[in-house]
Amino acid sequence: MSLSPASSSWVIWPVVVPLLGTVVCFLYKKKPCLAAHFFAVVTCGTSTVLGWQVLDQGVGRHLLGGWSPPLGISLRADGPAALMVMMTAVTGLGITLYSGGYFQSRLTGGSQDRRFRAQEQSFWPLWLLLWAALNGLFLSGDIFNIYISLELVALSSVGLTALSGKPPSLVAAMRYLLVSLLGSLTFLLGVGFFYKAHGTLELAVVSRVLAPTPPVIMALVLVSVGLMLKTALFPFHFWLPPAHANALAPVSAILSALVVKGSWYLCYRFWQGGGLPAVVGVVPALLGSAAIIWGAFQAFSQQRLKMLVAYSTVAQIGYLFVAFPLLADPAGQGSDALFYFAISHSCAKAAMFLAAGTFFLQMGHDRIRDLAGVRQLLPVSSFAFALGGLSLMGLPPSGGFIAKYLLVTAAISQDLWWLGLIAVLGSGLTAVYVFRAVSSVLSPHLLEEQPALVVAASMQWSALALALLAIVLGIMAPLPLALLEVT
Amino acid sequence: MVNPGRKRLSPAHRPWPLLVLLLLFFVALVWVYLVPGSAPGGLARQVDASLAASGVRSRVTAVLLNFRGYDTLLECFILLLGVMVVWSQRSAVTTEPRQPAAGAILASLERLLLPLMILVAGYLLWAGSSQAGGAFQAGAILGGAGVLLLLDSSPFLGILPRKALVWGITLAPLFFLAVGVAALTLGRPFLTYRFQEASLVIVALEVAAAFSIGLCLATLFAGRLPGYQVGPSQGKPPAKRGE
Amino acid sequence: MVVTAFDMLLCLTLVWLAWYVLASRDPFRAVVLFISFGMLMALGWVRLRAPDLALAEAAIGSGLTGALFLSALRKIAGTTKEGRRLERDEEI
Amino acid sequence: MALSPSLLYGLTGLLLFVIGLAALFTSPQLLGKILAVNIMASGIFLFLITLAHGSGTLIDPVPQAMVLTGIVVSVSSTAVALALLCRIEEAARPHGHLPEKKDEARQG
Repeated sequence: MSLSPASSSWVIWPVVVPLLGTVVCFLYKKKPCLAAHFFAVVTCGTSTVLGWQVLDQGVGRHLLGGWSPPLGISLRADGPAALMVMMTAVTGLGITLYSGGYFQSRLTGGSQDRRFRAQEQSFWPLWLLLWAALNGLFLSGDIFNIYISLELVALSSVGLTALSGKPPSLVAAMRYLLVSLLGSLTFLLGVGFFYKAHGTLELAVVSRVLAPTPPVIMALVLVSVGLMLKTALFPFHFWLPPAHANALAPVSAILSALVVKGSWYLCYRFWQGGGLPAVVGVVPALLGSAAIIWGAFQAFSQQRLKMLVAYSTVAQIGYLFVAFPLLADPAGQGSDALFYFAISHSCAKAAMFLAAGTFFLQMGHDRIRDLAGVRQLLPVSSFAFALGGLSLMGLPPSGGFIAKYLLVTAAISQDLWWLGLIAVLGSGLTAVYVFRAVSSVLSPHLLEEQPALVVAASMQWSALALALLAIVLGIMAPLPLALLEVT
Repeated sequence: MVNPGRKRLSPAHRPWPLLVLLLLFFVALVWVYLVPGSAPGGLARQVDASLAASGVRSRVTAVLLNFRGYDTLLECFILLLGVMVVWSQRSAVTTEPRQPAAGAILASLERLLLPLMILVAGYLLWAGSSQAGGAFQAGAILGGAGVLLLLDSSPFLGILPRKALVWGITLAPLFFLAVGVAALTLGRPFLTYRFQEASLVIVALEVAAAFSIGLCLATLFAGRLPGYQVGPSQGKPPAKRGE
Repeated sequence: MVVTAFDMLLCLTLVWLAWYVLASRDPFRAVVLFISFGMLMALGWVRLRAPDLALAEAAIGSGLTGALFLSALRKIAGTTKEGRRLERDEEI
Repeated sequence: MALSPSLLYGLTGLLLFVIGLAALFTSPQLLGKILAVNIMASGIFLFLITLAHGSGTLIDPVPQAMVLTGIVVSVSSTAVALALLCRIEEAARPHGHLPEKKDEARQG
């Protein structure tokens, strides 16, 4: 346990910089894209500094306003938090580069240009605010502050979802908003019970279950249910596919790769404190297993590519909860496996959604059957999509493989072999639906006419960079795992 | 909305099993609520002990603007976020029935109430340092004054230059960030103000917050981007299809 | 402090109003009832010795939220062909 | 246990939360659902405030600050919900003019 005595200022910058960027993009309407790129790069830089400092100096703390916890709010950057901030930074930078090209490519001089420009103007400040709120969520050490950050994340995600303006996306955004508000309010009720039981709002105190009294159990149940609603774990997943599939291309990637991780991470924080018997963790594991099977089945029967990728997110969220029973043993590798799933899914899913968005923009539709031949037109995006799929399946050199390997070994060492069995079964199911999509995208079928290329190069290459990262994560595993050691 | 049942999220109409489940949930909540907590009194003592160093005498204001100032900063961003989302969803058709002019009652009400509301807002802001009141209430009253003006079809949000409105809305978040970053550059934690400056900084923050909150609330009510308003009065086609 | 008849009455009215708001089929009526619900909440805050909240609830929770709901109703009525009649004086 | 005012209001708050929850699930109209969420929030605020009355005379200001923040958060989310509601109603109008198919295709 290493704690720097004073407040370290590098902890707060990944939150402050995107907040500043939000205001600047909101005020500077002429070239918001330029300002947003600048702030995205700076946020990425400060996040890297944070990751490096945590590796170097250990856990960092920041006492906001100079008041120490029971009274004030503290930020705490330990290994898992730093890893999530880094994940958001890398994926976020890729998505930012993609969005620049995306909004540029949509301007064709037609009658819709004014509307597309307005969408772009709204997109940048919302995206930067969402980024800041996610970083705030990962670093926060105070449960009421987490509630406010959750609301920031939810409202900005809803705003981004509704940006496309199509009726299906509006209805999906409305449903998303109602579910999110229900989740936040349930969380807030849990916060109230925690405050009643402990007399403090500090996360580190609250998440340590010493004596499971009724208020503490009720609080934990309420908080977990609220967060699972927001993460779209199996029985609560109904709102996710329409919201993720009908949004603009960069927004789909943001929602699937990053936003669901925010509430999942908090769920992990509340469960990892220790003191809970392993039996309790079986509930999320069972829900997760159901999600893996149901999500894969639904993904396979979709006709639209973006719907397929969205249902695959439902299935992959299942993996994020399957290892929960393994958290009871603090020496085990359960949390390593969870975080590896999170980061490799983030890169792979962002790449797949970005590539699917590129197909959509180029072809004007995303019907899987009619996408055959798109490979000739968009070779880089097609390759990125296939690589992302490989990582989801968990084939050897990829990050998804390391995650499944860690999960299976941890499960066997703790005599919970059925978890390993589910992971392997899930891989098979994933392979089936990924193969269905990839075989269409990569099919040697020739396009009848060769339409002109409308998509910018940055859209293709940013997706490929993220997909390659998802593969490389399998080779550079020691680095993230070393970061996770810092607690 | 007019057609009840035209759009529904869940097809179930009278799900009795659900209501029974909710009843059980309520019983569980009540049972847990009646178990006495182990820490009665919460943080009251800690707040009292540090009140002298906070720079204000009102305990709620001290919590909001000093001990948990970061929460309040994020809250200002939530209001800003609300405005951003509402503006991004601007309506395709602004056939909002604009009444030609308010009735005599509204007009006289307005003449009477507006100065009074601004006075009350100022008082609340001033009173906030020692008793009930503060930035939020003052901001709310200011927002109410704005809503009253809008009800009278006063185009004050439209007349106001767009730049001024946008800067006014971002005043509080920007000022908060500036105070925080200033503390960081002086080598202190984010949003720290020492005792000597505390009262001054808090008063300045409160004025900025009240102003921005009022403007945000009035803008949320107006619900459209200034300068965008397409009314019959401006002679443009009333509907922008496909927005 | 002891529970007075006023507290009992206030709590009962709050619950009854909430039920009425949510069971009402007419959106306009539901919104008006919701505004009065907010006003009674403000009374409750006074009873719980939280005057700050009473002020905020009366101004924001009831007043501004109510105004938002009413203006949304008006917009919806304006976009629907056979929109419901909304007289100007109802909006104050 | 004697019934103190704070206990009474706390129980009322929990009841309001559950009523709102029931309406959120059963209400056929979107406006009803938004109202239900607002009433749930009011119930939670009532519940939170009663936590300030733990020990006799000393009132804890932290729940009061929490509720004050919560009220502002809820007005912001209500505004967003209502803006969305207006757009949805508009799109569902019987004689509404939706953008043509050709343009929609470019939004991927």
